[in-house]
Amino acid sequence: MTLLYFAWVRQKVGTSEEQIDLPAGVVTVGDLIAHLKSRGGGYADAFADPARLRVAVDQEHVSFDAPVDSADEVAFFPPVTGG
Amino acid sequence: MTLLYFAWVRQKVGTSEEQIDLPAGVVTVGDLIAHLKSRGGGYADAFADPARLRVAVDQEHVSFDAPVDSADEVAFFPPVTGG
Amino acid sequence: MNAVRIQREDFDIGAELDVLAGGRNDVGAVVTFTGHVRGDANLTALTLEHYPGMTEREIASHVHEAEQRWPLTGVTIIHRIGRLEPGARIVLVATASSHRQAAFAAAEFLMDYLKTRAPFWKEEERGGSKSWVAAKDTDEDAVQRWK
Amino acid sequence: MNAVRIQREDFDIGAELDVLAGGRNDVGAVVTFTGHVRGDANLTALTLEHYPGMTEREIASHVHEAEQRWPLTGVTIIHRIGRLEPGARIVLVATASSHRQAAFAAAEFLMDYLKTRAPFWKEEERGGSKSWVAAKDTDEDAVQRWK
Repeated sequence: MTLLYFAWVRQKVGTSEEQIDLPAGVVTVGDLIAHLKSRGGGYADAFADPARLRVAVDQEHVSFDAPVDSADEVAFFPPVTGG
Repeated sequence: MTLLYFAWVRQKVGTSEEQIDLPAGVVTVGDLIAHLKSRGGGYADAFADPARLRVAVDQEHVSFDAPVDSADEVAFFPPVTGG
Repeated sequence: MNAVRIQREDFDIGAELDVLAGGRNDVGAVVTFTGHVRGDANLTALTLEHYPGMTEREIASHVHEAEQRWPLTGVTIIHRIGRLEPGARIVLVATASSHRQAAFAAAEFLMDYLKTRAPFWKEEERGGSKSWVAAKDTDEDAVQRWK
Repeated sequence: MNAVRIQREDFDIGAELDVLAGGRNDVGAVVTFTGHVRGDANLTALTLEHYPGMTEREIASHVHEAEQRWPLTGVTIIHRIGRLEPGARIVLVATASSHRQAAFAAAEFLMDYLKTRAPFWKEEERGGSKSWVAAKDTDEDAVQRWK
């Protein structure tokens, strides 16, 4: 699975993209956030307050209870500010 | 006083502009319409149905009870269709 | 920074926007409305007539009213007169503001007033016959929402 | 006749409108919204980042929704990315329709969705310091009116 990070999420985790194998028990977006936060360091910082994050699974906006277990691409970012 | 006519009002009366001296007793727009209608011919036709007409006195939209007796310029035209 | 012009010639929207918003950094939003002659039902052309003097006055007073209602940095209105064929541009309303809602609202307000208060009249040609365009109730309904 | 582009380069509104409405006679109304970088509070520049792939997909889906809601003859959306200084154009939304209310409504709808759903992020530079722009509640309020 590909994880993508944008804006300050990218800056805090220190990379824009990485490949991971989902650990057992990670089913939803919320589970994945908890897993990433448990890595500590920049990840703990980036995922400290999930309410500040938005998530897309396979390029669709989703809520934290959406499944990720069969996703190809999960992206984490702040609320968008284009236009 | 200058009278101006636009669009089909102009075509029916046969002129775009004329000078008149207001007859005694013509005080309002409505009075002036009745006066012009009484001229007969194209005027009778143009002013036959006042509800189809709009009027500006000194370049301001007015209703038929507005005074014309001290006006410099009175214009008659159909509802506008610009834009 | 307002401009109101009644003219026979076509206009260049890019050039008008450069004048309205170019070289300044307080403009966040520019909205334009461009009206074109539609070619439906075998329309050959429209000929637009206006009331010189009153037109400019009427438009300027509505621009002034728009400025009272919304924070605008500039407005450009160009309305063509004369004979225009299908596809031709008829009218441009461009509004500039710091804020997008203000620019959108002012452009809609000005268009609704142009349609129902500015003294222009359209005569249609279809084949050889000519007829004056009737005012639309829907345009009058549209302008009533700003009361 | 829809076009969605994400690009670093500036755009030419007149040229875009020629593509959107030129050479056809079923277009009666064209509305454009152009967003510019405002230079308030000593802003030096904005840098725009986006999510390639998702951005185009998200915008295309909202263009599709706009077409379901209003009779449109075409839509052009251009959004710039990269570093932009005060005064620069950021975004263009242009909508064409037979009817002015449809063109206005669709342009506002698309702007509200671009502001709140399309994955772009702005980082501000003021002097030497950089910070990410926070999303505005007023933008979220604006998009809710289309539900």
